Amino acid sequence: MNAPILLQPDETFILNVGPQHPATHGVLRVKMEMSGEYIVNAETVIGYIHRMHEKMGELKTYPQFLMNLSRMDYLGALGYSHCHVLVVEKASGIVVPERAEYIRAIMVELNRIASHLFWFGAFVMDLGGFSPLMYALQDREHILDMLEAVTGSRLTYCYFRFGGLYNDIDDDFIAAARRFIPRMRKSLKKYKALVTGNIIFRKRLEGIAPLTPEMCRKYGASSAVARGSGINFDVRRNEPYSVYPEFDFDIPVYHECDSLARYMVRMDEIEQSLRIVEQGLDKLPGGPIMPDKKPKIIKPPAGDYYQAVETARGSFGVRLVSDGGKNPYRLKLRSPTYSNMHLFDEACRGMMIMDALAFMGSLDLVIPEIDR
Amino acid sequence: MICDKTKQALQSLFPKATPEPAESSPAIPSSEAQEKKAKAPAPRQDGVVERDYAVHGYHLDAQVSPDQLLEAVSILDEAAFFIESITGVDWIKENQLEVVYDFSRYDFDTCRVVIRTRLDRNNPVVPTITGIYAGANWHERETHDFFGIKFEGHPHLIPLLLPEDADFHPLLKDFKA
Amino acid sequence: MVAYFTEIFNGLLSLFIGMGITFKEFFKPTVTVAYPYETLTMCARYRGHIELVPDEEGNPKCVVCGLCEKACPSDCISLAGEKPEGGKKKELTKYNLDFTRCSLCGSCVESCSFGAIDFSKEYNLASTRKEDFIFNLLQRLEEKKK
Amino acid sequence: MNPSTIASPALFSVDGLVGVVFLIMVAITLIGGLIACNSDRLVRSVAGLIVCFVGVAGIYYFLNSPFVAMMQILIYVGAVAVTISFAIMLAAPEEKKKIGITGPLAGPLGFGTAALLAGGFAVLALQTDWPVQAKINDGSVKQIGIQLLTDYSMVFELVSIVLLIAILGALVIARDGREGQ
Amino acid sequence: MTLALYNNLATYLVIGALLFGIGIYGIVTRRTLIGMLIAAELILAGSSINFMAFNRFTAPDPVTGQVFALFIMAVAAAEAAIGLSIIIAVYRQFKSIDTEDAVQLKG
Amino acid sequence: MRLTLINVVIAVVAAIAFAALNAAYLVWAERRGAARIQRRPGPNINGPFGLLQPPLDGIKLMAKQLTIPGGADKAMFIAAPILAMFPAIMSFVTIPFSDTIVAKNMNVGILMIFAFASMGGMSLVFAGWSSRNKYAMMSSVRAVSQAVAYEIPMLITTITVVMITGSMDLMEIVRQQSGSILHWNIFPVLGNSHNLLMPFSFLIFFTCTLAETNRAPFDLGEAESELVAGFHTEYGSMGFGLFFMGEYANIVVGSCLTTILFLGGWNCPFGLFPGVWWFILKLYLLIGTFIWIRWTFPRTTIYGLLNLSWKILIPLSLFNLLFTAGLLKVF
Amino acid sequence: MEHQFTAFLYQENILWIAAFTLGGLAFALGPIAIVYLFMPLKTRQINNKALQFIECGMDPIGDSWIRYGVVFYLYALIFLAFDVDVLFLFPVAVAYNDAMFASSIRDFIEIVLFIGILSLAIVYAWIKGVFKWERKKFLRR
Amino acid sequence: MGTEKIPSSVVQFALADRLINIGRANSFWPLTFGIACCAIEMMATGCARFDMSRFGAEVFRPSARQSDVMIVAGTITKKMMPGIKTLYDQMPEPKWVMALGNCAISGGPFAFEGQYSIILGADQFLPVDVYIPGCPPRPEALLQGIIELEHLVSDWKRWKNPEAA
Repeated sequence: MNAPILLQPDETFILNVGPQHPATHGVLRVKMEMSGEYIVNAETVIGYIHRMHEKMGELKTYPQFLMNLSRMDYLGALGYSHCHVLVVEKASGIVVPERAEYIRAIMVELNRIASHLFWFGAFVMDLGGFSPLMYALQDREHILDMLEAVTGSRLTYCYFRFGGLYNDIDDDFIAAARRFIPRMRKSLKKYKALVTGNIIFRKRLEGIAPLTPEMCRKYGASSAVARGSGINFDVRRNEPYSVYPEFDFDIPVYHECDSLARYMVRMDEIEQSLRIVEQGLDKLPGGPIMPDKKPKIIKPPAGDYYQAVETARGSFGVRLVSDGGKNPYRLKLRSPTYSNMHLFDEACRGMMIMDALAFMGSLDLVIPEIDR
Repeated sequence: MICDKTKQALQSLFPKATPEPAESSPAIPSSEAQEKKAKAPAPRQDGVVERDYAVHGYHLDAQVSPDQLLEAVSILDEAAFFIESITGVDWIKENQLEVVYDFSRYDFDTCRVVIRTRLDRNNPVVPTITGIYAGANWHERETHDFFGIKFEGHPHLIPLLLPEDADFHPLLKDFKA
Repeated sequence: MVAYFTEIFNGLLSLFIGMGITFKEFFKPTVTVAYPYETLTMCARYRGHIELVPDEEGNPKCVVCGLCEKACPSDCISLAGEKPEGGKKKELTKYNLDFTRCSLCGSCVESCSFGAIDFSKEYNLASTRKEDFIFNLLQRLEEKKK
Repeated sequence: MNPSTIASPALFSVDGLVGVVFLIMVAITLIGGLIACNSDRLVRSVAGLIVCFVGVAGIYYFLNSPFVAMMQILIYVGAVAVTISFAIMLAAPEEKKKIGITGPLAGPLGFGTAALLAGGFAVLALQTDWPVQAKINDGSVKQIGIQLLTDYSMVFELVSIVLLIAILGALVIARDGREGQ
Repeated sequence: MTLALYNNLATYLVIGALLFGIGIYGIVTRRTLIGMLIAAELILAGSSINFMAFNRFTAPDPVTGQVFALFIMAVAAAEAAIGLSIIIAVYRQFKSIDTEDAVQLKG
Repeated sequence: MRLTLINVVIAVVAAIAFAALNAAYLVWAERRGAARIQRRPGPNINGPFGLLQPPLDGIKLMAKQLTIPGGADKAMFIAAPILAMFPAIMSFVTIPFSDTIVAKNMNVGILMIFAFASMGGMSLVFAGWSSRNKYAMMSSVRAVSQAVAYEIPMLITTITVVMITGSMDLMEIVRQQSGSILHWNIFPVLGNSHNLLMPFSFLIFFTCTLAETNRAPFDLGEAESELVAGFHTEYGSMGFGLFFMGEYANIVVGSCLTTILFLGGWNCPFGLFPGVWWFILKLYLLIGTFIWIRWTFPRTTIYGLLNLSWKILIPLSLFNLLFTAGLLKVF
Repeated sequence: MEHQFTAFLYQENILWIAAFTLGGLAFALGPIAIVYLFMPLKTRQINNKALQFIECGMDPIGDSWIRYGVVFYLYALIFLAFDVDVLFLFPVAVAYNDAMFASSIRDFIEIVLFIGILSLAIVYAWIKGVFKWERKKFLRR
Repeated sequence: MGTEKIPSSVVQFALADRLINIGRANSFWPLTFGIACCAIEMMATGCARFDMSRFGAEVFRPSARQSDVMIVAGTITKKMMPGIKTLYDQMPEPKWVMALGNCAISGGPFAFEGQYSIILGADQFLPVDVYIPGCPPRPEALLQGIIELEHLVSDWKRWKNPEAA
């Protein structure tokens, strides 16, 4: 390739994309400096749904904060709750029964599938295809029904407790999950034929918005954004937590670095999550779901603690600074999309607006999770 | 493996070779040690400490002074660390603000490094690391929003999460809405 | 040149495959639950707003310990009780739920060791007045008793 | 062909209505032309141009050649106007002032020149007695095609060459600035 | 009389002359190059009408005039293509398509 | 048909009614069809099968405020939707529905329809420009360059058909396709009037019709995920309604043209019922395909779309034209 | 053979077209007129921004009537010439199958020449990379 | 609230008004505007399981000029408020506002002492017509909300409440 020709842009204009824009999946705003169809410069403005979870964390007791995590990322809520309970358990030395951990893993993986399904639908809708969204949401409804039967809510679960779970799963759930797995596999085949193979779809994504591994590192990208750029990074593997070491699953990695690679990673992850659910159901041990002895009031000893988990959107981390009191002294929520979205400004420079918004879709954004 | 290397590299920042504080030796993973620490809130010395991963969730904990920060971060950059997050903690009793930088690695040689630096609460200024990690941009802006910490040399230090005309810093402990 | 025509051919083929799939979907039955005519049954653990649980006589089981009020992260619950003269237990005189602030986390139900509150199965609330959702649970219980 | 010898048809006869339509077409043409030359905004000028050319197409229809009329619309409205509006968006969305090079006198001067020329032509047209000859064919589209392939084949090929050169020239000129940078 | 105008050669010639006049007026008064181009198109249309009018009323072979008109259209299109790209080139050079600006900057 | 006032009025009213009903009920069909593809019922509670939904929508749109943004070019803002609508209705003047049902057959029928369509194309420029909205502006530029790009392969394919038929008269074109089903232009039969590549011609023409009418997957002008609502971003109420109806009327015109050029118009292989019903059947099958395609595919990119035209459709259709010309000489 | 051309031949056609134009205009204008009769006259507003241009809820930055670097301009240029070219093929196509040319291949050669010259424009544009869309590298400012 | 607040038109007579209101009530076109969790349930309502389109209300319009109903689905922050006001202004009459979810009604769980960034409910600055509580509300609740709004607009009690399941 020749050395890139640096262009002095023609007269530019500033285009607001968002906050009320169909492509931004919420109240994200990108101020784009455009030269015709090309983006000269983009500045992402966030904070339109900044609700100050971290301040709430400081003002509320540990159990009271549980409900906030699921409002952060309403699509893959359980993964976030998982991280929070893990860090508090680690800090206060609570031992979780094995059954509870297995159930947690199963639920998180189901939630991950639901999240990826929604992303899949929304992403294809960004590209202008409507029906896949409907199909994906039909499959998602099955998961939501299962999760609702156990947790009582459809989106914003408040299911994990420090030390265990709110309530146990029953045979109905297991039967439903077992029924669900082959159905989902069949659906995946359908999506593959309908969307993945589609020439229009591929043309829109192939080679678009390349992200180098170096760039991912500088911005701290995770999830499919990193894995689509050839970085084999998944917290479930790199820093195993919970019962993930017990499961046999693959981390899909693609080296193309383009939007299609990110898409493929997520689609493959659905299959891997199905495998985890399958194994989890097979290996599910009996026993209690709450530990026998658990402090009545959670008061982790002073110090600071960090826990990262792999949520549907990437490596989510909670830094808990405790002063030994009932409330956390400081609760930092490291959200993966925050880093992934940050990439956008630099990466979309010089792209056409259509490609840039397809790229934005491939980042899998959940805005309240960025803004917290 | 990489942890040791990084530790050595970071330790080279402290020529005085400060001894590791005894109370946080990794051999004592119990929470009692922590409570002791809480009771004796002597401000920690600058230096590198190895932590128990199983308890704290990270391997290395380096406290540096603000002017050592860039050097420390460059060491991590060369060792192919990626930036996880930047945040602050308001130690109002000690009249200090702490800036905490989290770093981790993409490969399986896991090593989480925390770099912290303590600033005067009345004049919190710290050099920016956006020159090394472009991704620190938003994190620093966010920290500026919440704590009012000024990152010297930051290209665009305006409120990110808060409204554009915000002049308050909500995560300070003495903040009142 | 060959690549040019293969691409056209494969592209067309993929388009026809896609159309085949939507064609098949066209003839599948709908999955819709036509809401006002038919409704889904809420699962046993469904969390609606909370409701006081009556004992056998239809009186509230609540002993006015106030744990739910304390456990609530968003201050939705306000309750009061007083000891009737001669009575041993406190009796509930007021139990207000500000449902508009509730996050359905279930802390209150969990914290209640008397089983005095439970989730209702009301899932389709909507009104033109905000005040409709500040429930006087005690009154609701009495209405139910009738 | 003296105009005064032609009797005016009744308004609600076929001929009369056709006459009305003709007058409308003429009006459209002239109004469109005036808009094209007088409006402050260039896009409005293009709109005027379109209106004018639709009128001209109507006049062509009255001149017994629907084919040329449709070509007029297709070429001018469908292609030339589109390209002009692109050029406007590329170069000058708004024209600030109208009066040009020669300052304030340009308006009256231009008008004078134009009126003189138009008037002269009109008088010329009205006063000349044009000879009439018998038609040798029906002037249909097929006839045009046949003649383009036989008598006017040079024209046919030349059109192709002229337009090819136009495209090449336009591409070279329009891309010039781009490649240099 | 007025309703029968369409059967009269002179009518068309006068319309052609009027369009021509409007075009001339436009070229003189227009300030921008694009405006002038538009006016030029009007002049071409005026002359085209003349050809077509003679074609209908006087020419022995009614194809000739039509071919002429078509040829004028082709040339007009070519003119527009070249003219507009020149205008864009001028714009690139002077950041304006104002005739005055272009003249001044050159001189 | 004798030219009487009654005839003209009946024809005009019929054309308007046809266009309006189609526009209204194609929306309904689209919503129901899309719903079926997505396994849901679609609008079904207003009237039987939701048939009252379009009039209700129409009533709502007519009683909704039509705001003209301040600073917009008011005259052209209003003119643009009108310009989008009426050329489509004008096209019906020469479309033959059967050998008797035609307003006025004209010897340059095809060109006339193309000419009116190109007038409709300009409405997008005016809508975008007069709205003075950035999305609208970008969208109109896109939509126009798209319409422009696909006009060429469409014309070339039409020329192929005209070459075979030797006429631009729509009725004549249909008449030449009468006889067995194999005489339809779409089928590749060697002989004086057909050629091997006709199915491809049909595909090219159909693709171009999709693109010309701004339908998915070529609906870049209204690409919701980028440009909000495209060139009609600022149009509410009936302004938007006219654009919408114009779009559907154009679909009908385009499908009529496809039917006439390739599918044998009112010709029927079996002759069970009068030809006009065959025409209608073919027409709605085509429109159904439009809807089907829309709800199956994602949107293309603007450059993919332009390149599809310039790199694939135009070369292929030019080749096709030459091939046809050659074949006509050979046979 | 007497050829009618001097008299106006298309009286019926022009009337039909005029009638349909009128009908179309009426159909397009009618709803707009109705809207003005039935629409609410005032708008409830909070910020007094009802007439502002839509830009996703934010205030627009800068005017919209600015110079767009229209990337499609080159396509429009090629189109302009190409379209005119193609239109010339119409009369030729109509005449092509005429009995007059049945025994000669002159017309075929002419069409081949015409299309060949025409195609050169595409070939040139293709080679010159007009159809190539690449990510641009802009100077940072 | 509701219908009587719609500004009047040039032509008014009772029958037309009634017809128009029925038309309006059966073709609510919502603005594509999701803020938080409730927006996901809003999308779920539009999708096959619950299918808002049966009421003719599935036409999500991305442009404020073409929409009738603004569904405020999520927490309104102080940073977002001017934007929502602008969007409301830009919607042409007649227009309605639905507050979907607890956050849009009263700030919901995010209303706490020390909260500085959110507005306690959409009705602080918008004339809200229908409130739908829940966190997030089930899709049925949104359908019920649309039914309520239909009642409000058309004054025609077309739907009875379904039996509580």
